[in-house]
Amino acid sequence: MLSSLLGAAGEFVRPRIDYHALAPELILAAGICVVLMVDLFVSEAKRWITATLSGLFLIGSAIPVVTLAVIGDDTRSMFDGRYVIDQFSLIMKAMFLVIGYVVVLLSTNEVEEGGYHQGEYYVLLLSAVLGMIMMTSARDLVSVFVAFEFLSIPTYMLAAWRKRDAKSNEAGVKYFLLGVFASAVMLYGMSLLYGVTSSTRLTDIGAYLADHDTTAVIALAIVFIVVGFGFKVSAVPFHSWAPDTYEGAPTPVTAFLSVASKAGGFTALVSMVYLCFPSAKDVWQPFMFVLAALTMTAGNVLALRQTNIVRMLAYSSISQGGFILMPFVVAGTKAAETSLKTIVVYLLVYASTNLGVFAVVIAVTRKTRSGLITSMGGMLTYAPGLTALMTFFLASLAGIPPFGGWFAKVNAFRAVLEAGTGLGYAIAIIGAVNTVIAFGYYGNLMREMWMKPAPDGDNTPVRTPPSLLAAMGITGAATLVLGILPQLVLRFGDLNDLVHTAAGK
Amino acid sequence: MLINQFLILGALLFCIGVYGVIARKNAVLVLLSIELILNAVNLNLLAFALRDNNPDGQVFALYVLAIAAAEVGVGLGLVLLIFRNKKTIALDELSEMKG
Amino acid sequence: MDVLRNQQWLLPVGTFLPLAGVLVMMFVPKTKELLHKQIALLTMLATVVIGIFTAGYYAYGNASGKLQFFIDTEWIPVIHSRFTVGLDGLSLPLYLLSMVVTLLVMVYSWDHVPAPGNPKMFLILMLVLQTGMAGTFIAQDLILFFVFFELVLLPMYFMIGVWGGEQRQYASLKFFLYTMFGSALMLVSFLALFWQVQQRHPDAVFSIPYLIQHGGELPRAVQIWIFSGMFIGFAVKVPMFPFHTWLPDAHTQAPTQGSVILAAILLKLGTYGFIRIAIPILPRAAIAWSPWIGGLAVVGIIYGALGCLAQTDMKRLIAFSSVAHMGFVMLGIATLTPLGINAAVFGMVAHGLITGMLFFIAGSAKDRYHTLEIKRLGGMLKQMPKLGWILGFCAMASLGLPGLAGFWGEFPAIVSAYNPFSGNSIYPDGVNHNTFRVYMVIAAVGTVLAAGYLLWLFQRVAFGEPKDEFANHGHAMDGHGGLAHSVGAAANDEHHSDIQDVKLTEWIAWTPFLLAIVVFGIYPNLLFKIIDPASQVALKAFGG
Amino acid sequence: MLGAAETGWFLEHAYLIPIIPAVAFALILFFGKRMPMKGSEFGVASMAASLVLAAGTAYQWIQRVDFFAGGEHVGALAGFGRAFGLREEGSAGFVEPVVRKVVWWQSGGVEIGLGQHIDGLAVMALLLVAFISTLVQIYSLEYLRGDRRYTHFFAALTLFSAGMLAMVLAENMVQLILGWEIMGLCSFMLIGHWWEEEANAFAALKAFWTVRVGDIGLMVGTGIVFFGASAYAKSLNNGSSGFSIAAINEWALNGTHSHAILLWGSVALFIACIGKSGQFPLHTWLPDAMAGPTPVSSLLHSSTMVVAGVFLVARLYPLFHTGLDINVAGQHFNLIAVIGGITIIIAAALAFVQNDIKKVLAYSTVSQLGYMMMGLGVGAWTPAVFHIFTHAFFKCCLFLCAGSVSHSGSHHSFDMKQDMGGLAKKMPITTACWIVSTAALCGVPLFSGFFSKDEIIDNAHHNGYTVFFIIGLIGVFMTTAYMTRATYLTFFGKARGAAAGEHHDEHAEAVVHADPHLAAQDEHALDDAHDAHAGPHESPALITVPLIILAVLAFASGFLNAAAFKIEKFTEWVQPALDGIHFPELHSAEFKWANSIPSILLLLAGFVVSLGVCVAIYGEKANPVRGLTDRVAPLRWGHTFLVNKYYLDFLYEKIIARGIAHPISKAIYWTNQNVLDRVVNEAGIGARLFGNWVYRNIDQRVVDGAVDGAGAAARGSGGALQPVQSGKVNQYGALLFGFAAVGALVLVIVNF
Repeated sequence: MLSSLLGAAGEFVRPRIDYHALAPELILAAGICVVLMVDLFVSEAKRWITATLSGLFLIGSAIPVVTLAVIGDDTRSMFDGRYVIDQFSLIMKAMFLVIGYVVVLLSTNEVEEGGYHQGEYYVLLLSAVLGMIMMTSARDLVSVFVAFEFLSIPTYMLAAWRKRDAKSNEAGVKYFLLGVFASAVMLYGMSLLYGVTSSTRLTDIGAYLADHDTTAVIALAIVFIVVGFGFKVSAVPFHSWAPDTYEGAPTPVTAFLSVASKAGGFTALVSMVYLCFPSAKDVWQPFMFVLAALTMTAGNVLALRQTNIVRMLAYSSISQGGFILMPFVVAGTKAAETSLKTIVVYLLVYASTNLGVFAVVIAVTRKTRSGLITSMGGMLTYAPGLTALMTFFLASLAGIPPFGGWFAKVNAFRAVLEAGTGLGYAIAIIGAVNTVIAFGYYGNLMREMWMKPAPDGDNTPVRTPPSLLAAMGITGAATLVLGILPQLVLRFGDLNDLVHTAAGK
Repeated sequence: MLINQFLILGALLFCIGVYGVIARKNAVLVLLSIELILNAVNLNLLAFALRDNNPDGQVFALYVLAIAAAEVGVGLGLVLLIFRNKKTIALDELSEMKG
Repeated sequence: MDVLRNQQWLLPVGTFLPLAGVLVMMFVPKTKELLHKQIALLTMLATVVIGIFTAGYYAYGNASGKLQFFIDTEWIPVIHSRFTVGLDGLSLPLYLLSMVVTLLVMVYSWDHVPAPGNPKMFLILMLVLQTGMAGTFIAQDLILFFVFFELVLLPMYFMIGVWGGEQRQYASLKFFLYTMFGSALMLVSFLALFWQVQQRHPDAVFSIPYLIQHGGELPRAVQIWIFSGMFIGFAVKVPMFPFHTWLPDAHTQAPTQGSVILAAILLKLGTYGFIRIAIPILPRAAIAWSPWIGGLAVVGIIYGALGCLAQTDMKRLIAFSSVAHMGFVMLGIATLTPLGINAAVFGMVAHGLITGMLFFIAGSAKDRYHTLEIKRLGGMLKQMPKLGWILGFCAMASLGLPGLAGFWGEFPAIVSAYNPFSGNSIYPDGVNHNTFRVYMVIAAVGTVLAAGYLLWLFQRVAFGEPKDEFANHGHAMDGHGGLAHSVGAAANDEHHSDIQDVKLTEWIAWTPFLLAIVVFGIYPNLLFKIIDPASQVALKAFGG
Repeated sequence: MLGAAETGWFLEHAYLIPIIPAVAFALILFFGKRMPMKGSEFGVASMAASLVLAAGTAYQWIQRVDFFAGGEHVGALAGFGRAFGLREEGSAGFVEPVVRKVVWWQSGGVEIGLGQHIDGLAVMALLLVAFISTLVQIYSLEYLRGDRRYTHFFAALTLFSAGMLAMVLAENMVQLILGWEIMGLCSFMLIGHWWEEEANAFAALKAFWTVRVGDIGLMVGTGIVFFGASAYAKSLNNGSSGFSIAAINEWALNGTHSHAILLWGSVALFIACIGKSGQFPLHTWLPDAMAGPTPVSSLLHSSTMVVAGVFLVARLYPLFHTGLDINVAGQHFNLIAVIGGITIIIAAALAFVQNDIKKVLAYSTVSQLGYMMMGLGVGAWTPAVFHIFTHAFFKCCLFLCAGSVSHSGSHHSFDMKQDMGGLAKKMPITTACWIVSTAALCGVPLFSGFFSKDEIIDNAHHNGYTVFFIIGLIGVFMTTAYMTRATYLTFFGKARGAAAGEHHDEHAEAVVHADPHLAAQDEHALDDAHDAHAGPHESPALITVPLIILAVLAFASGFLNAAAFKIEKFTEWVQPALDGIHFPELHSAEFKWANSIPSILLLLAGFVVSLGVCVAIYGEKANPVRGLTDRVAPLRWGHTFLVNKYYLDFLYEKIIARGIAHPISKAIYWTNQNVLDRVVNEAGIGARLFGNWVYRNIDQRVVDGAVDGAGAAARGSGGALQPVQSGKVNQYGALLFGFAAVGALVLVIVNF
């Protein structure tokens, strides 16, 4: 019967494949295999090679991204528009690759000293990244779904990477079960959507929804889909896994989760909202509003109470996610373009800043061996450099100039104000209040570092390994540049094509 | 037309699955319930594909099957891990981290 | 203009040079404390030299009404914000003041690094602070202004929180949350203002001159709402009456250097914001608000003075006096007359010098007595004639004695309150002069109270015999004490006791302050001539 | 276009007169200690220099007046484009004052000059101040020799004179305020010269504060007048602003203004004068100011500080004249006259109950100032100004005599009852000078006081101010009476205490406490060439010479304007043109001996009565009069009432000052800390913070409280949310799907 269908589908034509456009994915895929092989053949002592290799491959696959950006002619679409390389996807690809690279840097010592299975670790890391960069180009329910699982499944395993550690296992299992559940729900939504529009290509679906008015089924489908991605971006109330998983997982993995897979989720959400069902805005805009409001508020409020630093950061990243959701609330209005740009900017800023924070935390915990916020006391005396850096990052998260955060926040407010809709103003006010609340816990951390003595009175300086230094360098620089000269980064990235499709053209 | 029956069955499976996820304390059972949901999805996809016979739905279903397999693999692995460390796979034992 | 363009580099360099120093210091291990002090000092010296050049190339006379060294380049087109900087008569004095004060504070820090040491971080923070302050004064773009305005926040937060007194953590956090709250509102009103303008002019930008051109077009109600946002933002910084409660704590807890910078520069950011942004851009709102601003100002004057009378701690008393003095500044601003605004700017500078100096004295006294409780002090003139007389001098200056700088901030402000809005010929919104005449009298009463608490302080601290606990150490009067010692020769006889008179570094750091107080007092035109044209321009919106 | 005859170098450069001492002040400050004479030479030299300049100025001014007195200057005047006032009998025509100035500062279109406004009044005051200051400085060379803060003293004294001089020739109100306040500052430093003593420090503060209270009026008044007059001043377009004195005066007279402004302006300014000139009810600081060294008292109370107020009224007379309706028919009262009159009486009454000789003189000063004010109030401008002139000499002389007495006669004590009496024999010169000056003060005919004071009284009568005429007469009686008492106690009768050369220790102690001066100069007390242990004796030349000079002037200065003998030089030189344009048209009384009879009689009466009483009370043999005030209740009450200075000090210090300083400010501060701060904290930082802060005022917790408090409301919800984060997978799942279901349901229903 399948054959009959295939027959019905008509003669099979070999699709044209633009290898230049696919190069990043291909290189990364190759990288995965290579790392796997190398891992098999080098001795335990030489396993660090795998880290280096994966780093190299990440950079390598960034090269075509750059070339593509430089050539930067019109968008390249393949498989009759199911897989598209446009400005948006290029920026996001670049970002994911850099994130991946930084995470490798973060992991090097951790994994090496932890004596984990390095090879597999990096393989999984790479494949997760691969899933992400696929996600940026996926323009079809199927490819979106595949990419989504591709970036999720490895992280399930990474979360539970510390095998002997019950917490780590717990983290893994929770993340896994809920993740799968969420994606199952999402799938159900997708299936309904496919059923209604009888196509899996996002643009087709968009076109269909633009012509027909939304029915209950569509609403149901959309909600389920949003729920699936909402889980990925740990939007309240789908966030419940995040704190536990972040706390339990190895810190580098946490960094990866809190930045990369969140960004992955947002990428998917963007392509969904802007391509798939932009015209059903009266369904998802209120829904997004509720999510955004809940997320930023609950995240802040809960973060205020945390004593464990990673957990605190988990909640902080949740509330940051709320701010990233903010522009979605007005994505269907005249501020569509602005809000899309805002989302991208915010993701960039957030990625660099948050990775930086984790880098510092890793560096310090190497000395203190404690996850408590109070253990950061006295840093000013024994690690002034780290303190200053951490202060930068926290300031950026709190939105204090001249570090990236302020620009992202100002943009977000600008977007929602520009829309001038009731929801827009409402979310703006909620956001403003939260900005001030947020300083509560960021400031608390700063206070610990600057004004408190070391709890154990041990002031031996921290020895920061080069890889971590590199990571801090990259993130720090990015944060500062984004804050002082955002234009450098924002020059490219004219995202109109995406938006115009959104407008139904 | 007969598509409704498929859809209703799918919805039923979906509900059962969700119920299972929420109610079952045993990790494996939860995993199975999730599989039920996935099957509900497949059922839908196939039904729709059959309705207006285009292959997308079927391809989609194939992918779902494949990935579901992978998920189950990972899932069982994790469950084993838990069992090795805690000698139990009851989910409500897994609340070391909260708040 | 072309002549001016040639020196455009002066402003950015003068502003960002300290950061270069920071960069260098970051790579010097913190154990090399002396080296750090040298680097920091050199950096500030260089900065001040740049500042002097700026003052040199600055075109005085009526030219100081328009922006000079004007730079306007692309910065963040995405949000229509440009890197626009410029200097005019309103900003020049404060711009230079910030540089000089920071330099002198550095000199003072040479042998006064407060516990827990770590001069590296301390000085770095100070340099960053300097950049923030200078930047705020030259910024001619709302977003740029906001960035610099906020840049000041963290360093001061840490300066208070790390090197401060007993309750430093509480004070620093209070300072931070207050200002944060204020600037959040400020930012929102900036954005709102921008959108309002953009709806009328699609090509709107955040540049202040542009907004001054078009802000007046906004309907009155809108203006009033936006103004209220800015009002709170700036009023917290000033601080004006109901928002002042962070100030005494911050001042009291901050290290001497911190207090000096706070008093001398940071408080001015708020008042400057009023003159530079709020009033010219939103003239109608300014008129509608001015009676309230004036009211709060005079309340602040009386309130601060009474607060001072209740203090038992010298530093806290000085801190409270700031509330009163800034009240005069705000009163001058509220009158919306050139006379009043000149008085306000002059008052800012004068208050910066005088109160800064008073905080220096308080700090040094604390070094010697290890307490500032007024009732434990006494007879300072006997033990430390120089310090004592400098205190007297500053007290006199602070209570607005003619011939010293303080007077020119207070007296014209009071006078101008007799008929406010004299320039206003455009907006016929109702204005009640009698309100301001009442303010005028209240403010005048404030001067008496000022004399009250300052002289009372002086009497209790300097006159009489030293208290027993300190009487034994320190040198007994050596036949010739008195005024002749006060300002006089830096002949600095060493007494081998913990209570010794003014030290060399202190002389170096203080003499410029004292000189400036006298010079500006005797020839106020030095400042007025610079400020006047600019304030005329600032009030153009009223057709004055 | 004025020729050499009309102006001259001195007139043109009168501004140097205050500058010289100001420079000297700086010199003393920086090099004083290095100089052989500890800097005093600068002071004396500078004052002498100013005196010379002042004399030159006066001379050229007289020339100028004579020139204008002639008729041929009309053409010259035409240059000024001024209408020419009608000429009163005995008064010169309008003499253009020499106004020169440089721009001091301009702000908001206002241009303030710094310069000189030289007219008769200014010249007179300049000469007076320079002269008295010089004498006082010479006197101080001896009087303060070896004092601990000798240099400091001269520095302050010189600056003080500079301030007064600057005020006198002020071209505009701002400059006037400048001089005015500098005087305030110096009086603070001089009165508190011996600040080791709590009392002195407090007296200094009191003086400064009281004057400062008056200054409220000065600032407000200046502001009002400024805005009133600026329009007119601009119209003059001779660069004068609403602050210029000339402009203000003409504006006040030209009637183009609402009377209200004038009224408020003059009232406000007059308050300042009340404070400065120690008029009722702000006179209380004056007696306390005696805590300063005697030369200071004499300088302050004869010619400088305290007459500043009177001077201001005289200076802006047109303003006050119009503003307060002086000389308007049917107006028998006006603020100035009333205040002046009250002051005369209450001060004189207080003088009776003083034991401290300087306090007696202080109150006498107050009451004489009352005369001057009253004179101005009743429209007797010239007599009032003339009284400033004469009063300066005899009052200064009296103070210096008192100083001389305490210096050499009573072992640094000023207590007439304790340490004086019978000094006439031991200190002949001092006594003589004292008596001459006293005669002048009481207004004995032919003595200077007679010519000035009686003119005032006479004019009060002539201008229809009958009440004040009577008050003036009563004043004469009282003045004579209390001066007689003082004279008797000090120089006659039986020698007591130090005057009798007693020096048993406890007494010495008592003295030390009575007079900090001694306490201050302990280290030199021994090698003091003529120290009091040698018993009472005449003072050295440095003291007596000034005394003699002053005494002579106290007698002779009256003849500058002895209406009795048709000598009216003073009027001619000092009085401006009464043309109604630059100065109100005043009508002064014709002098008749007949009119002065009542005052002469009262004078005699006062002398006789007082002498009688004194002999009765303080004389050797007991008699019923003695101790009367203890026996008769009403008298006792009156006595205590006077001793307590009408309880005014009690009102000011105990009730008002202490009231503000303590309860009110405490209350405010409490509000600040506990109400305002609380509100803001709660609004901004949350209730939690405040609770922690007040109840457990520990840093640590406070800050935590603050941080947590940042979401005080949030905390609640946070707590509510926490159970949700139970760590149970199933619940997480339930939450997830539950929300999805609800959301879906809502949206589905919406979209059906």
